[in-house]
Amino acid sequence: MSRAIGAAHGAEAGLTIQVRLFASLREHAGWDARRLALAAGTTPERVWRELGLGGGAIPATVRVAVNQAFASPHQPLAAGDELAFLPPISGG
Amino acid sequence: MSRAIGAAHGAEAGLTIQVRLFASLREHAGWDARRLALAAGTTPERVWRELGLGGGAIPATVRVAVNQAFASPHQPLAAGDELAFLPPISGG
Amino acid sequence: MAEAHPIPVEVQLHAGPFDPLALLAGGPSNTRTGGWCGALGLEAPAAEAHFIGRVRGTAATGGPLEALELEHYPGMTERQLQGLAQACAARHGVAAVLVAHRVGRARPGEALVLVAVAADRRGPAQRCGGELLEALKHEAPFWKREWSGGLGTWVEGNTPLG
Amino acid sequence: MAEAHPIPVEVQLHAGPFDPLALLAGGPSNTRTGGWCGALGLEAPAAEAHFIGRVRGTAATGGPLEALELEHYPGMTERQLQGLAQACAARHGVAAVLVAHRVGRARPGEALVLVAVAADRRGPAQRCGGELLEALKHEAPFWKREWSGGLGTWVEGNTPLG
Repeated sequence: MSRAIGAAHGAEAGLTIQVRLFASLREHAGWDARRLALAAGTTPERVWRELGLGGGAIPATVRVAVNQAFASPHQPLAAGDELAFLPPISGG
Repeated sequence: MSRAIGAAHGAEAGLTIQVRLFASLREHAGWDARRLALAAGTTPERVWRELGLGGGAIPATVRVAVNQAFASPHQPLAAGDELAFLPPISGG
Repeated sequence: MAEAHPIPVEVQLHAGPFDPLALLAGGPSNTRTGGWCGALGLEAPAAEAHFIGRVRGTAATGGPLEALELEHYPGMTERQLQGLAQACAARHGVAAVLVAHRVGRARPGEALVLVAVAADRRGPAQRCGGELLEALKHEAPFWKREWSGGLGTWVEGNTPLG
Repeated sequence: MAEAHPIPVEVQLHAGPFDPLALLAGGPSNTRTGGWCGALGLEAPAAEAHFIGRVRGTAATGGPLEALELEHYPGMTERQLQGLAQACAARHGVAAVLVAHRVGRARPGEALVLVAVAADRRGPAQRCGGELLEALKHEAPFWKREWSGGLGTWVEGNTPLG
Protein backbone atom coordinates (compact mmCIF):
# COMPACT_ATOMS: atom_id res chain seq x y z
CA MET A 1 0.00 0.00 0.00
CA SER A 2 1.95 2.95 1.36
CA ARG A 3 5.55 2.74 0.25
CA ALA A 4 7.89 3.44 3.16
CA ILE A 5 10.65 4.75 0.97
CA GLY A 6 10.71 7.56 -1.53
CA ALA A 7 13.39 9.49 -3.31
CA ALA A 8 15.01 11.84 -0.81
CA HIS A 9 14.07 14.92 -2.74
CA GLY A 10 10.43 13.90 -3.11
CA ALA A 11 9.45 13.13 0.52
CA GLU A 12 8.40 15.14 3.53
CA ALA A 13 11.24 17.13 5.06
CA GLY A 14 12.76 15.71 8.23
CA LEU A 15 12.56 11.98 7.50
CA THR A 16 15.59 11.65 5.33
CA ILE A 17 18.18 9.10 6.38
CA GLN A 18 21.47 7.84 5.03
CA VAL A 19 21.94 4.12 4.26
CA ARG A 20 25.40 2.58 4.08
CA LEU A 21 26.54 -0.84 2.97
CA PHE A 22 29.90 -2.49 3.57
CA ALA A 23 32.09 -5.22 2.15
CA SER A 24 30.16 -8.08 0.47
CA LEU A 25 26.80 -6.32 0.93
CA ARG A 26 28.14 -3.23 -0.83
CA GLU A 27 29.45 -5.29 -3.70
CA HIS A 28 26.29 -7.34 -4.13
CA ALA A 29 24.12 -4.20 -4.12
CA GLY A 30 26.46 -2.22 -6.33
CA TRP A 31 26.34 0.93 -4.15
CA ASP A 32 27.81 2.03 -0.85
CA ALA A 33 25.66 4.95 0.34
CA ARG A 34 22.22 6.34 -0.41
CA ARG A 35 20.04 9.09 0.96
CA LEU A 36 16.44 7.97 1.43
CA ALA A 37 13.21 9.67 2.48
CA LEU A 38 11.09 7.46 4.72
CA ALA A 39 7.58 7.31 6.13
CA ALA A 40 7.51 7.86 9.89
CA GLY A 41 8.10 4.70 11.94
CA THR A 42 10.06 2.88 9.25
CA THR A 43 12.46 0.27 10.69
CA PRO A 44 15.82 -1.03 9.39
CA GLU A 45 14.09 -4.33 8.63
CA ARG A 46 11.60 -2.51 6.36
CA VAL A 47 14.38 -0.53 4.66
CA TRP A 48 16.20 -3.78 3.91
CA ARG A 49 13.09 -5.28 2.30
CA GLU A 50 12.16 -2.18 0.36
CA LEU A 51 15.69 -1.79 -1.00
CA GLY A 52 15.62 -5.44 -2.07
CA LEU A 53 18.93 -6.16 -0.41
CA GLY A 54 18.30 -9.89 -0.56
CA GLY A 55 16.60 -12.80 1.15
CA GLY A 56 13.44 -10.95 2.15
CA ALA A 57 14.15 -10.26 5.85
CA ILE A 58 17.59 -9.25 7.09
CA PRO A 59 19.68 -12.44 7.25
CA ALA A 60 20.74 -13.58 10.72
CA THR A 61 24.38 -12.94 9.85
CA VAL A 62 23.82 -9.28 8.97
CA ARG A 63 23.93 -6.73 11.78
CA VAL A 64 22.32 -3.31 11.88
CA ALA A 65 23.98 -0.10 13.05
CA VAL A 66 22.17 3.20 13.56
CA ASN A 67 24.33 6.29 13.99
CA GLN A 68 27.43 4.09 14.23
CA ALA A 69 26.21 1.92 17.09
CA PHE A 70 24.69 -1.57 16.88
CA ALA A 71 20.89 -1.35 16.88
CA SER A 72 17.78 -3.48 16.60
CA PRO A 73 16.39 -4.15 13.12
CA HIS A 74 13.00 -3.20 14.57
CA GLN A 75 13.91 0.21 16.01
CA PRO A 76 11.98 3.02 14.25
CA LEU A 77 14.36 5.33 12.44
CA ALA A 78 14.54 9.07 13.05
CA ALA A 79 15.28 11.93 10.71
CA GLY A 80 18.95 12.27 9.97
CA ASP A 81 19.83 8.75 11.10
CA GLU A 82 22.75 6.94 9.51
CA LEU A 83 21.65 3.34 8.98
CA ALA A 84 24.24 0.71 8.08
CA PHE A 85 23.96 -2.98 7.24
CA LEU A 86 27.05 -4.92 8.31
CA PRO A 87 27.96 -8.33 6.89
CA PRO A 88 29.75 -10.81 9.22
CA ILE A 89 32.64 -9.10 10.97
CA SER A 90 36.13 -10.55 10.55
CA GLY A 91 38.63 -8.30 12.27
CA GLY A 92 41.82 -8.83 14.22
CA MET B 1 75.37 -45.99 65.58
CA SER B 2 77.06 -45.53 62.20
CA ARG B 3 77.19 -41.86 61.27
CA ALA B 4 76.12 -41.35 57.66
CA ILE B 5 78.32 -38.35 57.19
CA GLY B 6 82.04 -37.92 57.62
CA ALA B 7 84.54 -35.33 56.61
CA ALA B 8 85.18 -35.71 52.88
CA HIS B 9 88.84 -36.47 53.31
CA GLY B 10 88.30 -39.14 55.96
CA ALA B 11 85.70 -41.39 54.29
CA GLU B 12 85.83 -44.23 51.77
CA ALA B 13 86.61 -43.04 48.25
CA GLY B 14 83.66 -42.75 45.83
CA LEU B 15 80.91 -41.60 48.18
CA THR B 16 81.72 -37.94 48.29
CA ILE B 17 78.93 -35.56 47.37
CA GLN B 18 78.52 -31.80 47.19
CA VAL B 19 75.76 -30.08 49.22
CA ARG B 20 74.46 -26.64 48.24
CA LEU B 21 72.13 -24.26 50.02
CA PHE B 22 70.34 -21.24 48.58
CA ALA B 23 68.72 -18.00 49.70
CA SER B 24 67.23 -18.13 53.22
CA LEU B 25 68.55 -21.68 53.86
CA ARG B 26 72.07 -20.55 52.99
CA GLU B 27 71.82 -17.58 55.30
CA HIS B 28 70.39 -19.54 58.21
CA ALA B 29 73.07 -22.20 57.89
CA GLY B 30 75.89 -19.74 57.33
CA TRP B 31 77.39 -21.65 54.40
CA ASP B 32 76.55 -22.21 50.76
CA ALA B 33 78.45 -25.33 49.69
CA ARG B 34 80.12 -28.30 51.38
CA ARG B 35 81.75 -31.51 50.28
CA LEU B 36 80.65 -34.50 52.36
CA ALA B 37 81.59 -38.16 52.51
CA LEU B 38 78.59 -40.40 53.01
CA ALA B 39 77.80 -43.99 53.92
CA ALA B 40 76.26 -45.89 51.00
CA GLY B 41 72.51 -45.51 50.73
CA THR B 42 72.32 -42.12 52.45
CA THR B 43 69.31 -40.05 51.37
CA PRO B 44 68.81 -36.25 51.13
CA GLU B 45 66.47 -36.52 54.13
CA ARG B 46 69.25 -38.08 56.18
CA VAL B 47 71.79 -35.47 55.04
CA TRP B 48 69.38 -32.72 56.12
CA ARG B 49 69.04 -34.25 59.60
CA GLU B 50 72.72 -34.95 60.03
CA LEU B 51 73.69 -31.45 58.98
CA GLY B 52 71.17 -30.06 61.48
CA LEU B 53 69.59 -27.83 58.87
CA GLY B 54 66.54 -27.30 61.03
CA GLY B 55 63.18 -28.75 62.01
CA GLY B 56 64.30 -32.38 62.10
CA ALA B 57 62.91 -33.65 58.78
CA ILE B 58 63.02 -31.54 55.62
CA PRO B 59 60.18 -28.98 55.90
CA ALA B 60 57.34 -29.38 53.38
CA THR B 61 58.28 -26.02 51.80
CA VAL B 62 61.86 -27.09 51.04
CA ARG B 63 62.55 -28.94 47.81
CA VAL B 64 65.41 -31.27 47.00
CA ALA B 65 67.47 -31.24 43.82
CA VAL B 66 70.03 -33.87 42.88
CA ASN B 67 72.38 -33.05 40.01
CA GLN B 68 70.33 -29.94 39.24
CA ALA B 69 66.99 -31.71 38.83
CA PHE B 70 64.18 -31.98 41.38
CA ALA B 71 64.46 -35.27 43.27
CA SER B 72 62.87 -37.23 46.08
CA PRO B 73 64.19 -36.67 49.61
CA HIS B 74 64.30 -40.45 49.91
CA GLN B 75 66.38 -41.22 46.84
CA PRO B 76 69.75 -42.80 47.81
CA LEU B 77 72.63 -40.57 46.79
CA ALA B 78 75.47 -41.69 44.53
CA ALA B 79 79.11 -40.73 44.50
CA GLY B 80 79.69 -37.33 42.92
CA ASP B 81 76.09 -36.21 43.31
CA GLU B 82 75.35 -32.52 43.74
CA LEU B 83 72.60 -32.27 46.37
CA ALA B 84 70.78 -28.97 46.87
CA PHE B 85 68.12 -27.84 49.30
CA LEU B 86 65.83 -25.19 47.82
CA PRO B 87 63.66 -22.86 49.91
CA PRO B 88 60.30 -21.74 48.44
CA ILE B 89 60.74 -20.53 44.88
CA SER B 90 59.69 -16.99 43.99
CA GLY B 91 60.64 -16.25 40.40
CA GLY B 92 59.06 -14.30 37.59
CA MET C 1 32.34 -0.55 40.56
CA ALA C 2 32.59 3.08 39.47
CA GLU C 3 35.98 4.15 38.16
CA ALA C 4 37.07 7.41 39.75
CA HIS C 5 39.59 8.00 36.97
CA PRO C 6 38.97 6.99 33.37
CA ILE C 7 41.43 4.33 32.28
CA PRO C 8 43.73 5.57 29.52
CA VAL C 9 42.93 3.76 26.28
CA GLU C 10 44.66 4.50 23.00
CA VAL C 11 43.11 3.28 19.72
CA GLN C 12 44.91 3.58 16.41
CA LEU C 13 43.94 2.62 12.85
CA HIS C 14 46.85 2.39 10.42
CA ALA C 15 46.25 2.72 6.68
CA GLY C 16 49.79 1.49 5.97
CA PRO C 17 52.22 -0.98 7.54
CA PHE C 18 52.95 -0.39 11.23
CA ASP C 19 55.67 -1.77 13.47
CA PRO C 20 54.15 -3.18 16.69
CA LEU C 21 57.41 -2.97 18.61
CA ALA C 22 57.87 0.66 17.61
CA LEU C 23 54.37 1.43 18.91
CA LEU C 24 55.16 -0.41 22.15
CA ALA C 25 58.36 1.59 22.43
CA GLY C 26 56.23 4.75 22.31
CA GLY C 27 56.45 5.64 18.64
CA PRO C 28 59.24 7.39 16.76
CA SER C 29 58.17 10.85 17.90
CA ASN C 30 58.06 9.95 21.57
CA THR C 31 60.96 11.43 23.47
CA ARG C 32 59.93 9.82 26.75
CA THR C 33 61.42 6.58 27.92
CA GLY C 34 58.23 5.05 29.26
CA GLY C 35 57.13 3.48 25.98
CA TRP C 36 53.43 3.33 25.13
CA CYS C 37 52.52 3.33 28.84
CA GLY C 38 54.63 6.38 29.47
CA ALA C 39 52.80 8.15 26.65
CA LEU C 40 49.58 7.33 28.53
CA GLY C 41 50.98 8.70 31.79
CA LEU C 42 51.98 5.39 33.35
CA GLU C 43 55.59 4.43 34.06
CA ALA C 44 56.93 0.87 34.14
CA PRO C 45 53.82 -1.19 34.98
CA ALA C 46 54.42 -4.36 37.03
CA ALA C 47 52.64 -6.47 34.40
CA GLU C 48 52.27 -5.99 30.68
CA ALA C 49 50.68 -8.36 28.16
CA HIS C 50 50.88 -7.95 24.38
CA PHE C 51 49.37 -9.73 21.43
CA ILE C 52 50.43 -9.25 17.82
CA GLY C 53 48.51 -10.75 14.90
CA ARG C 54 49.98 -10.80 11.40
CA VAL C 55 48.75 -11.58 7.89
CA ARG C 56 49.20 -15.26 7.02
CA GLY C 57 50.88 -16.40 3.83
CA THR C 58 48.06 -18.75 2.87
CA ALA C 59 44.45 -18.06 1.90
CA ALA C 60 41.50 -20.06 3.25
CA THR C 61 41.45 -21.88 -0.09
CA GLY C 62 44.95 -23.14 0.64
CA GLY C 63 46.54 -21.08 -2.14
CA PRO C 64 49.21 -18.47 -1.58
CA LEU C 65 47.79 -15.19 -0.28
CA GLU C 66 48.80 -12.15 -2.28
CA ALA C 67 47.20 -9.58 -0.03
CA LEU C 68 44.62 -9.15 2.69
CA GLU C 69 42.28 -6.21 2.23
CA LEU C 70 40.80 -4.74 5.39
CA GLU C 71 37.66 -2.67 5.09
CA HIS C 72 36.26 -0.79 8.08
CA TYR C 73 33.46 1.63 8.93
CA PRO C 74 35.23 4.95 9.57
CA GLY C 75 33.93 6.46 12.77
CA MET C 76 32.05 3.43 14.06
CA THR C 77 35.14 1.21 14.06
CA GLU C 78 37.13 3.65 16.21
CA ARG C 79 34.17 4.18 18.55
CA GLN C 80 33.61 0.47 18.95
CA LEU C 81 37.29 -0.18 19.63
CA GLN C 82 37.32 2.58 22.26
CA GLY C 83 34.15 1.28 23.89
CA LEU C 84 35.28 -2.37 23.89
CA ALA C 85 38.69 -1.44 25.30
CA GLN C 86 37.22 0.83 27.99
CA ALA C 87 34.72 -1.81 29.08
CA CYS C 88 37.33 -4.57 29.14
CA ALA C 89 39.83 -2.37 31.00
CA ALA C 90 37.25 -1.43 33.65
CA ARG C 91 36.05 -5.06 34.01
CA HIS C 92 39.59 -6.26 34.75
CA GLY C 93 40.80 -3.19 36.62
CA VAL C 94 43.85 -2.68 34.43
CA ALA C 95 45.92 0.51 34.16
CA ALA C 96 46.14 1.20 30.41
CA VAL C 97 45.28 -0.32 27.01
CA LEU C 98 46.67 0.20 23.52
CA VAL C 99 44.91 -1.19 20.43
CA ALA C 100 46.33 -0.75 16.94
CA HIS C 101 44.64 -2.24 13.88
CA ARG C 102 45.58 -2.23 10.22
CA VAL C 103 43.17 -1.12 7.50
CA GLY C 104 43.57 -1.18 3.73
CA ARG C 105 45.61 -3.63 1.69
CA ALA C 106 48.14 -5.60 3.76
CA ARG C 107 50.74 -8.10 2.62
CA PRO C 108 51.64 -11.46 4.24
CA GLY C 109 53.78 -10.99 7.33
CA GLU C 110 52.55 -7.44 8.00
CA ALA C 111 51.00 -6.68 11.38
CA LEU C 112 47.19 -6.73 11.49
CA VAL C 113 46.52 -6.06 15.14
CA LEU C 114 48.34 -5.15 18.33
CA VAL C 115 46.69 -5.31 21.76
CA ALA C 116 48.77 -4.20 24.76
CA VAL C 117 47.55 -4.09 28.36
CA ALA C 118 49.36 -2.71 31.42
CA ALA C 119 48.25 -3.70 34.92
CA ASP C 120 49.43 -4.17 38.45
CA ARG C 121 49.01 -7.98 38.25
CA ARG C 122 49.74 -10.52 35.54
CA GLY C 123 46.28 -12.15 35.65
CA PRO C 124 44.26 -9.04 34.74
CA ALA C 125 46.82 -8.00 32.10
CA GLN C 126 46.62 -11.39 30.37
CA ARG C 127 42.88 -11.86 30.72
CA CYS C 128 42.03 -8.34 29.55
CA GLY C 129 44.31 -8.76 26.53
CA GLY C 130 42.76 -12.08 25.58
CA GLU C 131 39.17 -10.94 26.03
CA LEU C 132 39.69 -7.69 24.17
CA LEU C 133 41.19 -9.55 21.24
CA GLU C 134 38.12 -11.82 21.03
CA ALA C 135 35.77 -8.86 21.49
CA LEU C 136 37.30 -6.80 18.70
CA LYS C 137 37.18 -9.76 16.33
CA HIS C 138 33.44 -10.03 16.80
CA GLU C 139 32.27 -6.55 17.75
CA ALA C 140 34.43 -4.07 15.83
CA PRO C 141 33.39 -3.52 12.19
CA PHE C 142 36.24 -4.87 10.10
CA TRP C 143 35.90 -7.01 7.01
CA LYS C 144 38.69 -9.01 5.42
CA ARG C 145 39.02 -9.91 1.77
CA GLU C 146 41.69 -12.40 0.78
CA TRP C 147 43.36 -11.90 -2.58
CA SER C 148 44.73 -15.11 -4.06
CA GLY C 149 45.29 -15.98 -7.71
CA GLY C 150 43.98 -12.52 -8.60
CA LEU C 151 40.57 -13.25 -7.02
CA GLY C 152 39.22 -11.53 -3.93
CA THR C 153 37.13 -13.52 -1.43
CA TRP C 154 35.39 -11.99 1.57
CA VAL C 155 36.20 -13.81 4.80
CA GLU C 156 33.00 -14.69 6.64
CA GLY C 157 33.96 -15.11 10.27
CA ASN C 158 37.25 -15.35 12.10
CA THR C 159 40.11 -17.77 12.32
CA PRO C 160 39.34 -20.19 15.16
CA LEU C 161 41.01 -19.38 18.45
CA GLY C 162 42.79 -22.74 18.02
CA MET D 1 52.21 -36.47 19.89
CA ALA D 2 55.89 -36.74 18.91
CA GLU D 3 57.46 -33.56 17.57
CA ALA D 4 59.38 -34.24 14.40
CA HIS D 5 61.33 -31.01 14.78
CA PRO D 6 62.43 -29.64 18.15
CA ILE D 7 60.71 -26.34 18.87
CA PRO D 8 63.18 -23.46 19.04
CA VAL D 9 63.38 -22.18 22.61
CA GLU D 10 65.71 -19.39 23.71
CA VAL D 11 66.44 -18.91 27.43
CA GLN D 12 68.41 -15.93 28.72
CA LEU D 13 69.50 -14.89 32.21
CA HIS D 14 70.52 -11.25 32.53
CA ALA D 15 72.80 -10.16 35.37
CA GLY D 16 72.06 -6.49 34.59
CA PRO D 17 69.10 -4.48 33.30
CA PHE D 18 67.63 -5.71 30.01
CA ASP D 19 65.23 -4.04 27.59
CA PRO D 20 62.36 -6.43 26.74
CA LEU D 21 61.46 -4.59 23.54
CA ALA D 22 65.06 -4.69 22.37
CA LEU D 23 65.09 -8.47 22.93
CA LEU D 24 61.81 -8.81 21.04
CA ALA D 25 63.31 -6.74 18.22
CA GLY D 26 66.08 -9.32 18.00
CA GLY D 27 68.78 -7.71 20.12
CA PRO D 28 71.20 -4.93 19.22
CA SER D 29 73.58 -7.26 17.40
CA ASN D 30 70.89 -8.80 15.22
CA THR D 31 71.06 -7.58 11.66
CA ARG D 32 67.99 -9.58 10.59
CA THR D 33 64.58 -8.00 10.43
CA GLY D 34 62.63 -10.93 11.83
CA GLY D 35 63.07 -9.93 15.48
CA TRP D 36 63.43 -12.64 18.12
CA CYS D 37 61.49 -15.10 15.93
CA GLY D 38 63.73 -14.40 12.98
CA ALA D 39 66.73 -15.15 15.16
CA LEU D 40 65.08 -18.53 15.88
CA GLY D 41 64.51 -19.19 12.18
CA LEU D 42 60.85 -18.18 12.03
CA GLU D 43 59.61 -15.17 10.06
CA ALA D 44 56.51 -13.12 10.92
CA PRO D 45 54.38 -15.59 12.91
CA ALA D 46 50.60 -15.18 12.56
CA ALA D 47 50.23 -14.92 16.36
CA GLU D 48 52.63 -13.66 18.99
CA ALA D 49 51.96 -13.24 22.73
CA HIS D 50 54.30 -11.44 25.14
CA PHE D 51 54.38 -10.90 28.85
CA ILE D 52 56.69 -8.48 30.67
CA GLY D 53 56.99 -8.40 34.45
CA ARG D 54 58.77 -5.53 36.20
CA VAL D 55 59.98 -4.78 39.73
CA ARG D 56 57.30 -3.01 41.79
CA GLY D 57 58.01 0.17 43.73
CA THR D 58 56.56 -1.17 46.97
CA ALA D 59 57.72 -3.98 49.26
CA ALA D 60 55.36 -6.58 50.75
CA THR D 61 55.58 -4.62 54.00
CA GLY D 62 54.07 -1.62 52.20
CA GLY D 63 57.24 0.44 52.44
CA PRO D 64 59.13 1.77 49.42
CA LEU D 65 61.24 -0.90 47.74
CA GLU D 66 64.86 0.06 47.25
CA ALA D 67 65.89 -3.01 45.30
CA LEU D 68 64.86 -6.56 44.53
CA GLU D 69 67.65 -9.11 44.73
CA LEU D 70 67.24 -12.21 42.57
CA GLU D 71 69.22 -15.28 43.50
CA HIS D 72 69.27 -18.34 41.24
CA TYR D 73 70.91 -21.75 40.97
CA PRO D 74 73.37 -21.40 38.09
CA GLY D 75 72.99 -24.37 35.79
CA MET D 76 69.77 -25.74 37.24
CA THR D 77 67.82 -22.54 36.63
CA GLU D 78 68.71 -22.47 32.94
CA ARG D 79 67.98 -26.20 32.58
CA GLN D 80 64.63 -25.89 34.29
CA LEU D 81 63.64 -22.90 32.15
CA GLN D 82 64.60 -24.79 29.01
CA GLY D 83 62.70 -27.89 30.10
CA LEU D 84 59.59 -25.97 31.16
CA ALA D 85 59.56 -23.96 27.93
CA GLN D 86 60.09 -27.03 25.75
CA ALA D 87 57.33 -28.96 27.49
CA CYS D 88 54.90 -26.04 27.34
CA ALA D 89 55.74 -25.35 23.68
CA ALA D 90 55.18 -29.00 22.72
CA ARG D 91 51.93 -29.22 24.73
CA HIS D 92 50.46 -26.23 22.89
CA GLY D 93 52.06 -26.86 19.52
CA VAL D 94 53.60 -23.40 19.25
CA ALA D 95 56.40 -22.37 16.90
CA ALA D 96 58.97 -20.65 19.15
CA VAL D 97 59.49 -19.43 22.72
CA LEU D 98 61.75 -16.80 24.25
CA VAL D 99 62.24 -16.51 28.03
CA ALA D 100 64.45 -13.83 29.58
CA HIS D 101 64.82 -13.47 33.35
CA ARG D 102 66.76 -11.02 35.46
CA VAL D 103 69.17 -12.13 38.17
CA GLY D 104 71.11 -10.04 40.67
CA ARG D 105 70.05 -6.73 42.18
CA ALA D 106 67.24 -5.00 40.27
CA ARG D 107 65.67 -1.59 40.86
CA PRO D 108 61.96 -0.67 40.76
CA GLY D 109 60.68 -0.39 37.21
CA GLU D 110 63.36 -2.69 35.76
CA ALA D 111 62.25 -5.75 33.81
CA LEU D 112 62.22 -9.03 35.75
CA VAL D 113 60.86 -11.45 33.19
CA LEU D 114 59.91 -11.60 29.53
CA VAL D 115 58.00 -14.52 28.02
CA ALA D 116 57.31 -14.42 24.27
CA VAL D 117 55.52 -17.13 22.28
CA ALA D 118 55.05 -17.35 18.52
CA ALA D 119 52.39 -19.62 17.04
CA ASP D 120 50.10 -20.11 14.10
CA ARG D 121 46.98 -19.36 16.20
CA ARG D 122 46.25 -16.83 18.92
CA GLY D 123 44.87 -19.38 21.41
CA PRO D 124 48.03 -21.51 21.71
CA ALA D 125 50.26 -18.42 21.78
CA GLN D 126 48.31 -16.89 24.67
CA ARG D 127 47.78 -20.11 26.61
CA CYS D 128 51.39 -21.23 26.28
CA GLY D 129 52.60 -17.81 27.43
CA GLY D 130 50.31 -17.79 30.46
CA GLU D 131 51.10 -21.35 31.50
CA LEU D 132 54.83 -20.94 31.05
CA LEU D 133 54.78 -17.82 33.24
CA GLU D 134 53.02 -19.74 36.03
CA ALA D 135 55.33 -22.71 35.59
CA LEU D 136 58.53 -20.70 35.84
CA LYS D 137 57.28 -18.93 38.96
CA HIS D 138 56.87 -22.26 40.71
CA GLU D 139 59.34 -24.61 39.05
CA ALA D 140 62.42 -22.57 38.16
CA PRO D 141 64.83 -21.94 41.05
CA PHE D 142 64.71 -18.20 41.66
CA TRP D 143 64.56 -16.50 45.04
CA LYS D 144 63.64 -12.90 45.62
CA ARG D 145 64.81 -10.71 48.46
CA GLU D 146 63.17 -7.33 48.92
CA TRP D 147 65.34 -4.50 50.22
CA SER D 148 63.36 -1.81 52.01
CA GLY D 149 64.55 0.55 54.73
CA GLY D 150 67.97 -1.06 54.50
CA LEU D 151 66.59 -4.49 55.48
CA GLY D 152 66.45 -7.52 53.19
CA THR D 153 63.48 -9.90 53.41
CA TRP D 154 63.22 -13.13 51.48
CA VAL D 155 59.96 -13.45 49.57
CA GLU D 156 58.31 -16.78 50.33
CA GLY D 157 56.00 -17.52 47.44
CA ASN D 158 54.77 -15.49 44.50
CA THR D 159 52.55 -12.50 43.92
CA PRO D 160 49.02 -13.81 43.41
CA LEU D 161 47.93 -14.12 39.79
CA GLY D 162 45.30 -11.49 40.69
